[in-house]
Amino acid sequence: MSEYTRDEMMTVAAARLLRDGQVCFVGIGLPSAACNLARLTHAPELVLIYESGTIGTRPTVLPLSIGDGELAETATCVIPLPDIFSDYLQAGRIDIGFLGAAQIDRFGNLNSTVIGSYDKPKTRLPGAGGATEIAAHARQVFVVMKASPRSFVKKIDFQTSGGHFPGRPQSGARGAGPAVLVTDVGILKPHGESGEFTLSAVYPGIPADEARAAIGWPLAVLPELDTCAPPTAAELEVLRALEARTAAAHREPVRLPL
Amino acid sequence: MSEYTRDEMMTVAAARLLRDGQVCFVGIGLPSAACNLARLTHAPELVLIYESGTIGTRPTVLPLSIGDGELAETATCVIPLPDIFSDYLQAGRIDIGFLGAAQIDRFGNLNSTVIGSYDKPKTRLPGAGGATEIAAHARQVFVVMKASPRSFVKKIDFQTSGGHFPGRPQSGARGAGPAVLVTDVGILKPHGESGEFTLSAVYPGIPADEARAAIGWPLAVLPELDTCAPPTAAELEVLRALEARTAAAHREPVRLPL
Amino acid sequence: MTEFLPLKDAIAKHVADGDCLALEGFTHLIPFAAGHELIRQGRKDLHLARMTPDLVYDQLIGVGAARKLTFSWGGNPGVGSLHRLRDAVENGWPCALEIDEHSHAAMAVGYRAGAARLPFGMLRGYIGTDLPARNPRIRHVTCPYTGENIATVPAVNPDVTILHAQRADRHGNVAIDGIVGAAREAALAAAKLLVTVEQIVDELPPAMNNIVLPAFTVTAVSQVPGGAWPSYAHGHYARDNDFYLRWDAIARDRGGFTAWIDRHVRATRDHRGFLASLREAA
Amino acid sequence: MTEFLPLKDAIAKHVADGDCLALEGFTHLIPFAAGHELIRQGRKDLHLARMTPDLVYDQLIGVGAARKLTFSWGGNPGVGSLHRLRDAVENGWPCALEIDEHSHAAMAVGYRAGAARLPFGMLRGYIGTDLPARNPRIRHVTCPYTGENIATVPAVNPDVTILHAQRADRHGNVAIDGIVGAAREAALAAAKLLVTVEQIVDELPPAMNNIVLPAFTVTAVSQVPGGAWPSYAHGHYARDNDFYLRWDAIARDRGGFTAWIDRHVRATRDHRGFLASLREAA
Repeated sequence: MSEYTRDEMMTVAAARLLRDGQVCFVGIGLPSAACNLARLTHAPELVLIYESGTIGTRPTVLPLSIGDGELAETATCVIPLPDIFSDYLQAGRIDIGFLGAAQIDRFGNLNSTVIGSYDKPKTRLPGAGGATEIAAHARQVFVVMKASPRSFVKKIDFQTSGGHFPGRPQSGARGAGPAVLVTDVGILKPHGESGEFTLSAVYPGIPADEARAAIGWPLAVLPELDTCAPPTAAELEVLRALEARTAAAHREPVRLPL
Repeated sequence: MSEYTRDEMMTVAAARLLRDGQVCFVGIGLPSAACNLARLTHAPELVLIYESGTIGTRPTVLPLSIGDGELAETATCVIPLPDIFSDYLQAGRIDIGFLGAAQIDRFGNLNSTVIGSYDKPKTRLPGAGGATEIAAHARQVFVVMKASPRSFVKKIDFQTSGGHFPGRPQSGARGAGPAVLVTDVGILKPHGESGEFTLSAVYPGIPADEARAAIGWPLAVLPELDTCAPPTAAELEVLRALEARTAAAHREPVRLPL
Repeated sequence: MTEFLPLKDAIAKHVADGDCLALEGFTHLIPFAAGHELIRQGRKDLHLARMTPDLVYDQLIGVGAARKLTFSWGGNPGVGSLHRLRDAVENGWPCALEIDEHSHAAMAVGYRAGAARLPFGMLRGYIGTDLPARNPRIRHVTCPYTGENIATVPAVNPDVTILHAQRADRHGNVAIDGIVGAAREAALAAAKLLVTVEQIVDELPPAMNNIVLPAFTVTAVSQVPGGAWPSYAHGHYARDNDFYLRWDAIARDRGGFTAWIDRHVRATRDHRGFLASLREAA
Repeated sequence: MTEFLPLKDAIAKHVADGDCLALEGFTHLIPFAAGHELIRQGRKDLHLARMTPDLVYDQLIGVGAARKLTFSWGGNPGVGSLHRLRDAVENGWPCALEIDEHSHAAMAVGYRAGAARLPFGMLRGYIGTDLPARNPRIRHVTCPYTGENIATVPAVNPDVTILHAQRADRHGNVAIDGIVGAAREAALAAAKLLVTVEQIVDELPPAMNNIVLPAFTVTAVSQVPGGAWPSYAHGHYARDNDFYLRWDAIARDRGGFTAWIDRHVRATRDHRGFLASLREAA
């Protein structure tokens, strides 16, 4: 077995959570890498939807933006964005939504709006985008974030997207909320009545204490803690080839259209 | 000048009412013939929209149904039907809507729903289709109907579509209502406060008395009554060629797809 | 995963008595073969939704398969009346038919609301008409910004929507070319979506922004060439306008109608048999 | 009738100070050339609407052209912050910016309501979020059938929507190929629609069900090759991801930003000049 990075472990761990045939609402970055890794390994019929309106994309390289031409060219169809949100997400046709954020609390509530107050923010973040309704309506949400005490906090400054917030079952949200939180220091799952994220699996060579140190709330740890299998040679080969193709494609110089 | 039929006079009279560049919501039959005659004569940039979703069609033969393939093949684009009604008709983008009906009253209110009572009808008619919202939202409505005392009545049995009904200006209807009623015995236009349809032009050789006899309400007649010019040779030639092409196309036998 | 089934099996497995069904297709691509199979299998007590009932619902109503009709225009296009629909409404033959009547614009927003899983759709509509007085399902909301009164209709969410399309690929993605009507909205509004197609192909023609129903929205695909006849399938065969005219005579009379259904629909095994029986009769 | 105008004239004639503008295009076909022309002509006091403000609005905000922003995601895609947007919100530089913040789903229904000339749009949305508490424009209606509480947003009806597209024909029909985002809805929601295009052609490629904006919905067409750079035009040129990265450094600093705008936008005559000035600087 080869050496691998923590990012690779995270990506592989996230990819393994996906089942063939599931319909995924994919964001750029690690979720996109994980979904395409899954599609190229154990889940060839995984359906990838990007909010730009591309359904069933099978990109050969990873997109740099949510609306890359590659996504359109390899899609089953490209539809208007309003239809993606109304007829697919709101309609309950998305199995898995991926989310990340600037801040997360122990119940999986996410902040991607502001640090500080809303009216006089210390840092204005990009905002909700698709996150609010993905959090509500995807059957399950997978949150993927690198852990740090600054981002895994006791109290988020603004609730952009709901996790296991009080009253969720009566709120009109179609989905079950965050089912898993994949970090670079282990995998957390909601536990008990409150749905508090609890360490449920560690990665090889990363002890639970490292997770405790990286997470800003007093981290609960399952008594029977799993250890993820390290990335297989096959997984690493496919992932690295995908990333190499991506890097090569994006190295090609773009000329000014003049 | 050649002989012509009353249907030809009606079609030509309706066609002449159209101005180049107008956007028309077209129905099958005489409105479709009139719009295409106008397009092939004085209004080459007339935009024809059929409710099936075809925009900017330029058919070489007249369609037999509202959704003929010919309409799609010669269209600028074919869009979903819901968009036609919301983004074009309701949005106020239709200049002229054409309507006909089983019954009309003197204010241009139309019935295409039932003869008799709604719950126990003597005759169940097809119903509203697009008519209710065409009547409300097209900037102007042109009604085209052959006159008879059975269909031009004092009181319609059911109001499917509104003409110059009381309260129209406050009703939320975008359009001005029926601007003209083209019949086979002359042309009626709304008159006065109430918008009562009044004979405003007769055809050559058809006296106002014939119109009075064909219309079931006491017909008001303008003192200064116009006489429509008869169809020109050019108009008849184009119309007859269009109808000949149509007849020839529709004579081609359709084989069972077996 | 999309199932690939003979039409007979698709109907047997996925359509139950009492279901709300939408067979859509606006003039173009009307799923006649599926309608006939519903008659062969004797489905009953159906709530039929369709903007334009057309001949396909005239047949289902005439055999007594329907208890309720949600619609917006019920005629034989370019010809006249649907005599079986009229007989049901005017005389309750062969059984009473509840009428849920709308305008096209309202049916369209009802389907669209259904596709979006909103409980209702809205329109600036039903102005200057007696329809709201006759249909208690037509209601209003007040705009929370302007105070305007906006008409509403309930979402239409069929148990099963059935479409006919030109092509499906082997994954079950279905592509529709040409006039689509409210097919897309009716498809996505349904709990189950059955599609009959002219062809099953390895790859759909390139059509980036065309109307495609992704495989995961499609319950079952059945290949039924000619399945839209006497309506048409753009690129495959034309509308049989003559049959629409002939239907007027067939359906005008209860006995003539029943004899036609018995001979051509009930006595044939499938759509191929149906078409063959018509050719013989011609 | 659609006007065919140089971009400079189209902006001069159709965009006024104080207008509500939507420059749409989702990653793809962002009308940068039009944004630069707005800067050259010194338009101010604008209410800018756009789902994803992107660099084009970072530039307009940075020069102080905007008084209000209606949006749902304000970042540099794949890179990070929009520094000029942040500076305006965090520090009021160069002027205060009113924020009207939504989610993507809500912006989409706002545009769609605008296109249909309904006063509001609705969604099952804004659940489990603080946004409604911060934006009084987010309200609710009660479903007249189920009693459910459904979130609403006001219709977005720009005075002017500006798009970039691949092609227009000589009648003014505009065809968009590839990722469309909410371009169609924003176009039809506007009082005026200006479109910059790569090409003006005699006939649009056959595309029966593709995204086409009919000529009578288009106020003016301006041919501006490369008008979407650094975003892309499918089939014409790729997205310049490098420039998106470089923008982070350019926009991070007020002085650097202003110098860049002065040199490349204000000191150039048109989009061709803009692109040439970038090539020189490279």
